[in-house]
Amino acid sequence: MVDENRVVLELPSRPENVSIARLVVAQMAAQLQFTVAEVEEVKVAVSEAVTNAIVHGYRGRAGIVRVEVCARPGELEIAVSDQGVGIEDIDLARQPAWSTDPERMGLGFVFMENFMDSVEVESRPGHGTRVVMRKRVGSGYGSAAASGGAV
Amino acid sequence: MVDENRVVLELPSRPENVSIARLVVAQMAAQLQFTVAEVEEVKVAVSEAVTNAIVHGYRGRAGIVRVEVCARPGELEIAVSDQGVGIEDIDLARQPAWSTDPERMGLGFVFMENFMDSVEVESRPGHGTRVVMRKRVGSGYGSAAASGGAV
Amino acid sequence: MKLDLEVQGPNLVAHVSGDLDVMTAEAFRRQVDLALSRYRPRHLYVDMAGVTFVDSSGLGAILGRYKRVRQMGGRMVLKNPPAAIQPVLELAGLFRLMEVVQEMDPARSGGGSTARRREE
Amino acid sequence: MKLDLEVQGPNLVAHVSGDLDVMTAEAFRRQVDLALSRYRPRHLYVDMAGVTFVDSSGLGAILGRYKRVRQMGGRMVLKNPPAAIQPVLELAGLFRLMEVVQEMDPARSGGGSTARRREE
Ligand SMILES: Nc1ncnc2c1ncn2[C@@H]1O[C@H](COP(=O)(O)OP(=O)(O)O)[C@@H](O)[C@H]1O
Ligand SMILES: Nc1ncnc2c1ncn2[C@@H]1O[C@H](COP(=O)(O)OP(=O)(O)O)[C@@H](O)[C@H]1O
Repeated sequence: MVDENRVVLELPSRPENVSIARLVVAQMAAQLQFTVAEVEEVKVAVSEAVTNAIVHGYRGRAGIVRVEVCARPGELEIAVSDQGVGIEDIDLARQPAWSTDPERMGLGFVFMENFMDSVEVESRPGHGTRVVMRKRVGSGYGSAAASGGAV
Repeated sequence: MVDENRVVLELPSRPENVSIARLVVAQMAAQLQFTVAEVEEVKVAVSEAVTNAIVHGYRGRAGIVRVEVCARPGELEIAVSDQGVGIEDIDLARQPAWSTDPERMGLGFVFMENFMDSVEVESRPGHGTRVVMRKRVGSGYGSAAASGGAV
Repeated sequence: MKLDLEVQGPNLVAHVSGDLDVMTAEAFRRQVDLALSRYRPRHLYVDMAGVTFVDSSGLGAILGRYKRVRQMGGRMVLKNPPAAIQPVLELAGLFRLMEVVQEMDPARSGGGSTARRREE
Repeated sequence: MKLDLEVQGPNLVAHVSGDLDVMTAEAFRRQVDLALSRYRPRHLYVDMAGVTFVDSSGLGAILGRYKRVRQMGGRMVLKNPPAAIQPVLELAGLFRLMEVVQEMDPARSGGGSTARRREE
């Protein structure tokens, strides 16, 4: 691939659309020649970010989750944004096992951070959240499992 | 599904992105409980429309193909638009076996029309083309094969 | 996601396949909890041979059942997690928390020779 | 798309798998044409057992090879098209244009007993 391929996906905040985001990033990751195991890692990361936008950002209300997937030679970048409630304290939100929802495990950011090379979070309470994740080809496999045991 | 689910996909005009459009519509068609055979028909139709936008609309130049997929109870609607060269004579373009490209077969619209319940084409030369296709659940299977033999 | 529930003697075996995510976790939770209330099994086996994807929402549903079975005095055993989903289970510490068994030929098994022999 | 080319006596067998669309049709055309020029086979067999998708771009690549083989005085036989792609082939009239054979167990076959016997 000479230049970059930037695919944009706009998804209504419905649980059935999380799998669509996974399908698209998996296809683009496979085109970049990530390994099968790395593609699985990317799928989990995007699944967490899109689920957070739906569950926390929009809290079950209607809204649009925007997923931008950019494939460059050797690197995949994924940005997931919502115009939902936003995050008050980003450092706290990123702590393992921390969740504002007693039913959830607080592992979303743990998975994003372990399965991608970098995760950046921007958020404004009342305005929305944007998570940008990057993964380089050949950097991820095996690194995640070694640190096992967040629960 | 109570209301409608409207997913938007913006794809750079690159051949590798046609499969992404197919994946997304296939997933949404499957959620609407189209049969496996009907899902295949929808995949072919969207593949033709997106390929036309890339090959004819943009003629290999960079541009964005917009795919809107709207799932309503019992019906899938797909709109594929480009801002490419447009079509001079839409009736002529839709004729079986007619193509402006000697290397191609002129079967794109034949497949769209046979595999979907309705196909609408709007185009302005110099501005672009928009193809809107609809398929109702339970209406398509078996009807296409019966008319066999366009070549 | 597809879920088949099977009562095997004193135990409940849940055969899950497909994706376990925010879309499907709730149905998994509801159906397994209903069976736990109805049959009051001694132990719960979750056969994951057909699972194609798990994220933290899916894990939450699994861990929730684990806690409930423990409260009922039983054990929960994960059977045949495919290689693709093992990094997620490992990162969450599930392999240290609950018993995991891998059968020789998961496709053939109706409930698991390895696991059941341990119970007998 | 994956393409394996195999010379079987006087014939060329092309085993195609994956998607045949605008992304992959050109590679199919180029590789088969190269083999046709190099080996000058008598007939061309295209084994489609592993093909997951075909649209008009993929059909164009198949029909182009058909025309070329006919010009060389040979025949082209389509082998084992999966059910999912048959409506496309049928609608394009391919079943009337060229010979299509379905083997008992496509996965086992290296080039096709049914088809080859017809040639001998
Ligand atoms: N898009 C978002 N909008 C609002 N809040 C969010 C968003 N993403 C994450 N959060 C906050 O960060 C917390 C931690 O997120 P995460 O690690 O994914 O765990 P979980 O989803 O299990 O709560 C969430 O409980 C929520 O309060
Ligand atoms: N998006 C488009 N932009 C410009 N021209 C188009 C577009 N779609 C179709 N056409 C015109 O319509 C003709 C017929 O299209 P189609 O039936 O798909 O056959 P083919 O793609 O094989 O040419 C094309 O050859 C082209 O001239």
